[in-house]
Amino acid sequence: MEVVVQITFGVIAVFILVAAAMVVSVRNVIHAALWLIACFFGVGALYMLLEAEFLAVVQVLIYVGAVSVLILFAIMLTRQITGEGVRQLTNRWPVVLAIATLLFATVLAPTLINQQWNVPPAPPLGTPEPIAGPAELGRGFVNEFLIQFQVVGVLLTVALIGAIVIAYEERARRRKVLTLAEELELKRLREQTSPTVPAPVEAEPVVQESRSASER
Amino acid sequence: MMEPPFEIEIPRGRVIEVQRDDSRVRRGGGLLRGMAVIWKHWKESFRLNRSYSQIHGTFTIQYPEEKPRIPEAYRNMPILLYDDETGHELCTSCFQCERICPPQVIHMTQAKDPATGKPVPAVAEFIIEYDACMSCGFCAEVCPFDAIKMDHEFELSTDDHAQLTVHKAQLNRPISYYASIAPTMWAEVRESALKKLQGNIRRRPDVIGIAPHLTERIAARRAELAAQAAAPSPAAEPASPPAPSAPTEARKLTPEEKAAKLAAIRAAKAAQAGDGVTPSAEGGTPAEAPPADDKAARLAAIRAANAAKKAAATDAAPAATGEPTTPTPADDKAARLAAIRAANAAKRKQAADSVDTEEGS
Amino acid sequence: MLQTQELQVNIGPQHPSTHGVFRMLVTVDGETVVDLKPVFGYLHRNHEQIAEANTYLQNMPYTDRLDYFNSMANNHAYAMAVERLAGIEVPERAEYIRVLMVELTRILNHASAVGFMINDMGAWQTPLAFGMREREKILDLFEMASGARLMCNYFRFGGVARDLPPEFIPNLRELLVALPAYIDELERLLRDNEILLQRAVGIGILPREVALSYGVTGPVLRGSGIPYDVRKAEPYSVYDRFDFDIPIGKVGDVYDRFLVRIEEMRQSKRIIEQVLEQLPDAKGGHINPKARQNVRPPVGDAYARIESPKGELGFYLVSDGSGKPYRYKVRAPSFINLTPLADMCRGYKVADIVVILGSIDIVMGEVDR
Amino acid sequence: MYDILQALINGTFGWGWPDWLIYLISSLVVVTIILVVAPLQMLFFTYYERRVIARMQDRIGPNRVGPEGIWQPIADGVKMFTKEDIVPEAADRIVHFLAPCVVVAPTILMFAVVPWGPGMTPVDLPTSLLFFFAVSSISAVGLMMAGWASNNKFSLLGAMRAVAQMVSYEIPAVLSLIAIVMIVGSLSINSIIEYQAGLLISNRDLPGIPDLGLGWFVFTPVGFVAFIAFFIAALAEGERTPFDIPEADSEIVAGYMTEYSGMKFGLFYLAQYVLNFLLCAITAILFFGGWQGPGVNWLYAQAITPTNPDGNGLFNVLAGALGVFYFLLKTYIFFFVMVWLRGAFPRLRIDQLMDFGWKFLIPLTLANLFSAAVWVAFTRWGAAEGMLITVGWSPVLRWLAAFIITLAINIGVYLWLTQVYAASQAERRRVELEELSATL
Repeated sequence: MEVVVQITFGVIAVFILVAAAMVVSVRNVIHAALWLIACFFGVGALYMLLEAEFLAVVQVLIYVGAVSVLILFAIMLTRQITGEGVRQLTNRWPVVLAIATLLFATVLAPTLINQQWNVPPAPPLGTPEPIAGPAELGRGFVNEFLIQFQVVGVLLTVALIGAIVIAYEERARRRKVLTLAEELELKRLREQTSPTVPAPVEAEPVVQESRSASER
Repeated sequence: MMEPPFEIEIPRGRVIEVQRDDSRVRRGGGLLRGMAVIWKHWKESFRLNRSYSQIHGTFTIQYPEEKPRIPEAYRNMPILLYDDETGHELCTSCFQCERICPPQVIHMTQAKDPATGKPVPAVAEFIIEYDACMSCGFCAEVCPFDAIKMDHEFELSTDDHAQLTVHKAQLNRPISYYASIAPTMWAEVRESALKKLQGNIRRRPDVIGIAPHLTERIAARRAELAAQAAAPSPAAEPASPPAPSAPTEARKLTPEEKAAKLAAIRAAKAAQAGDGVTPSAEGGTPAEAPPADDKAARLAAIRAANAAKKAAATDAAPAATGEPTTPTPADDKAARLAAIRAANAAKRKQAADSVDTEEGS
Repeated sequence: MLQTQELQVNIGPQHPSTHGVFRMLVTVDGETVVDLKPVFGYLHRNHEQIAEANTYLQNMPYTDRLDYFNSMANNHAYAMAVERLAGIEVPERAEYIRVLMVELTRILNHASAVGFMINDMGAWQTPLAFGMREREKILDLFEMASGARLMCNYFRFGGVARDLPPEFIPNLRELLVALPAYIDELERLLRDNEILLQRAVGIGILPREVALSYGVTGPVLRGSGIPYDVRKAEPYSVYDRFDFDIPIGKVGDVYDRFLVRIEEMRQSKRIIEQVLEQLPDAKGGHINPKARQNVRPPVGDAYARIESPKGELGFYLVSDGSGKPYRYKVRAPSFINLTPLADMCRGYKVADIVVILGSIDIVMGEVDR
Repeated sequence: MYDILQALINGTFGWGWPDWLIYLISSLVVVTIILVVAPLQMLFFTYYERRVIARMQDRIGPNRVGPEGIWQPIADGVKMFTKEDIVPEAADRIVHFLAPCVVVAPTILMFAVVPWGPGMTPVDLPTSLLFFFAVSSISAVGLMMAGWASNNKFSLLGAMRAVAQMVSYEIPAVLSLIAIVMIVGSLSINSIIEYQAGLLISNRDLPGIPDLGLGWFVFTPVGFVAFIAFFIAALAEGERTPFDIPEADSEIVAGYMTEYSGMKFGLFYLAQYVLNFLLCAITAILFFGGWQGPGVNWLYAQAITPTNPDGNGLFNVLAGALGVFYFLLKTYIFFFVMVWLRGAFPRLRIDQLMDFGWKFLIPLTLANLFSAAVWVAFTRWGAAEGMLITVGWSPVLRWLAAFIITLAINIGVYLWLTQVYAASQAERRRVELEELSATL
């Protein structure tokens, strides 16, 4: 059984690495995004292998179902549909690779050296159950980590409001096109508010506006 | 909140404003009501319904098994009628339908008496292009002899476009067929139609004007009757069918005799050609030819007509007369055709000249 | 901020909901329509030119093909024009039969127009299927009388081609039981439907003054709140003998047009009932026996118009004294009602275009001719 | 499946096979069954839909191929297989090819956690409900790929609409489920079904209720509102009328499927109908007790189960058959409702759909969440949780109080929301005009 798990892990790990490499190396942005999704899947599979089903499912739900879709949306809305993009890698990618490896090593080397492998540390008596299932997670959120949970909630709400503010524009400015009924309604309103000014002069901008909109 | 709907009186009626009430707050009641309507339809649909006054139930007609009921007046494609008893077609080729037809899909040639070359009130060939026919029914309406009627047959689909150019043999239907699909409409015109037919039959010699697929059978029948009449007693003679031609003449119609007769006719025609009795002399050919030969004969006729037309168009009489000599006729038929062509061209030229002189004066 | 690019989208000529071969070159900003260019002529058949080469009677079946939903109405307008030109009297009974047929046409046209409009909104055929069911019954009646379902070719100068067959009136009476049930059911199904209200209210508004300036007629004009109906404005045939109302809309949006059509079906049913009452007393036969079909009208011109289900349908004929019209012109309501489409769609969403087009109720055969 | 096989092989036959072999066999059997059942359901659904909607339109529907046209879907399948597979010139070939696979795979995966009958869950995950929705969200990626790879404006527009719609409507769907999860206290589909034993009231809310397998959530106010909200969201996720905007043929031809033909097109259809089946099934499971029904629990109590290894195998079969019958019956009824809606309604516009989802359905489900909390508090909490009012009340009284309070909350919120929703739309129109007049 152990061997099977080892082999599976190896396969998944290689898959993740390949996918990650493809994300940064393919030319097409959409393809990169799709490779990223594959990468997320691999991570989900790793969680599954570790018997953390909840995390695996959440990984799929959030990263594959939401984040990647968001990325795809963003790409499609901002880029040309054809997707023929520029190369994602810079010319000096070996340098970047070297620096990244170096940093990675500095962080991970002490851990690798100091870690005692294959010996799971015995849990000291009286430690709580490891947080794994949804029930435990939920309890953790509302008991131990209540403040953190609340702070994250507020942060997300703020982000949400910020997104709305960024996206929000005044309707009138956003909508360049008036419907026929609105045009007439406006004209009527204008006549009501300023009866002294002769109507045709007032009405002209409306007409021009609409015409310019239709010509564009 | 709601204003009373706007209304004014006008002569014999009012102008009413539709009730919109679209400002009401809605809570899904309209959706549920719509669903109730659909539910009723679903529930009732297991009942078969053919009533005009019902709006529920299944109305579908299972087509190939079950044919729709077709009203008498239904008109699909035109057909030609012939009399069941005598086999005579009602059509006299008066060209009324050809003239009225809006898409111009009816074409016909008049039959000629083979002996005299005079036109006979019968049709030699009748073509309708079903593919371009718009089923307007004008041809049936204008026909003074009630010879052309609208059929109820609607399963005309075919994979061969040429089949939609329909010839007389396929257009012919007995009167009894039409009487069965439109009894009252036939009853209205029956008397006058048959009376006119009797009048026309008298002017038709021999098998002219008889439905082509019946000519053989009628000839055989006549021969039989004649044999009967000749053998037992001359008293049986009046019992022969009401065909105008005498049974003695019908007996001549054995192949050898027919050939002889044809030769005679040819000679007569050649003699008459100079007189130019009728512009379409070659129209007689298809009527004489047996139905199997029909197509070839028609082709020859069309070719002859074309040549004649061309000749007339060239406007030069010598050229027209010279033309028949160029092809070397292999058989006597071709020779005859050439003769007719030449005669025609000459005649048309004459006619054109006369018109010219008339207009000139 | 969020900038969107304007995009040109071709809707049609081969598109499920353009009601034939019709192309709309739509400039969209996101989902909002900035501009719309209707492009038509894909179904041009040279109708008017052909008519000038035909005799007067030969044109009758060609008029069927203009607006193939309402062949009876087209026949009526054309027959009236020729009758005016040639001075042919129409017997009373024939007039009643004509009115009967045209009003039946109106019902079937509106039933299918409403159905198609709801189809364009995305209903999966159901309201259309119900409308088609009633339409089939009416077509059965047409078939009984004229011999054909769609291309009726029923009217002749001075009357109609045949008298009504004996089974016609009983069947029509049965149908008159079904029609109100159908109209009520349609109202129950759709009138208060929240989804339909969302899609129809305030969409495709054609204000009164604009409708007038475009020369729009028919339910589209009445939906915009102008009570103009040729049957009342210039009563032709025997329309001055019937009581009926003219429904008009309030705002001029898709919903108003929908309601006006439903109400018009009711009024047509009323007219048919009155025809049935008055028909037995009507004088004359189904056709004027003195009227020649092969007309050679005197030199002159004539214009006849009727209230066809789609609007004012007119035929203008000029005669040079021969058997063929010298000039033949159709004032097609579909074509003229289509002209304000660009203005009606501007500022609405892409999905609204097809609904607005559906609410105008066009038939390309009549638009392109 | 595993326990039955183990009981059969090691118990009945006494062969003593190792665990992993039995596990492997049972996995293979389950996978085979799912792979056979899923397309069959799709075939049946296409036929079922066409027949039902035809009846609603006073027609008969397909009735030529086989008795009553039952082989019609097979004929359609043959047609699909023999059609030419056309890939547009400008399409991205690989992605174009992968997209239908990515769309179909998750729908088949979702079958893994659907319980067909008592003890008939292919994979009994403790987080199966979450798994179901997590996997269902993957197909959005497939739709995106299809729309993008086709290189067609209509396709891309259709895919964007489809994904936007799926993502937005996942929120009300999941929010309405959370209400149920709160009451049950588990993410496992099996325990949700087990909760719904009883008669009109769940066994666990009110012990002592006779167990007829009818203690469905839909009979509670919380469950009912959750059911309505979830079903509407399911319509949107399954792209059913009135939310079939991604393939609105009157606007964008066939949406993301425009450039697909042959069996690739067929695969999209397969995915869609299988997804519809699953959404109907999960509705039946969550709110109508799944396989619960009169008699199933009684039969299952005498069958071979992990807790009762001495049972009779015959009862396994009987309980399973009855359970599957109830389950499929409910599922098919829900699909009937879907078809019914399709027969009755036009479709919404995309912005109206978003409005409805975000401004009506989500507030409604949020309020329902509050109701669910009230429900749990009244029926289950005692003094220890700080719920002092209900101390000393009998379970019946607690249940009644919970019922009335949640009913009042839900009805009130519904009425208020409809009003606010209508008013907001009118207000928006007014404000728009005001802004316009101010700027010009």
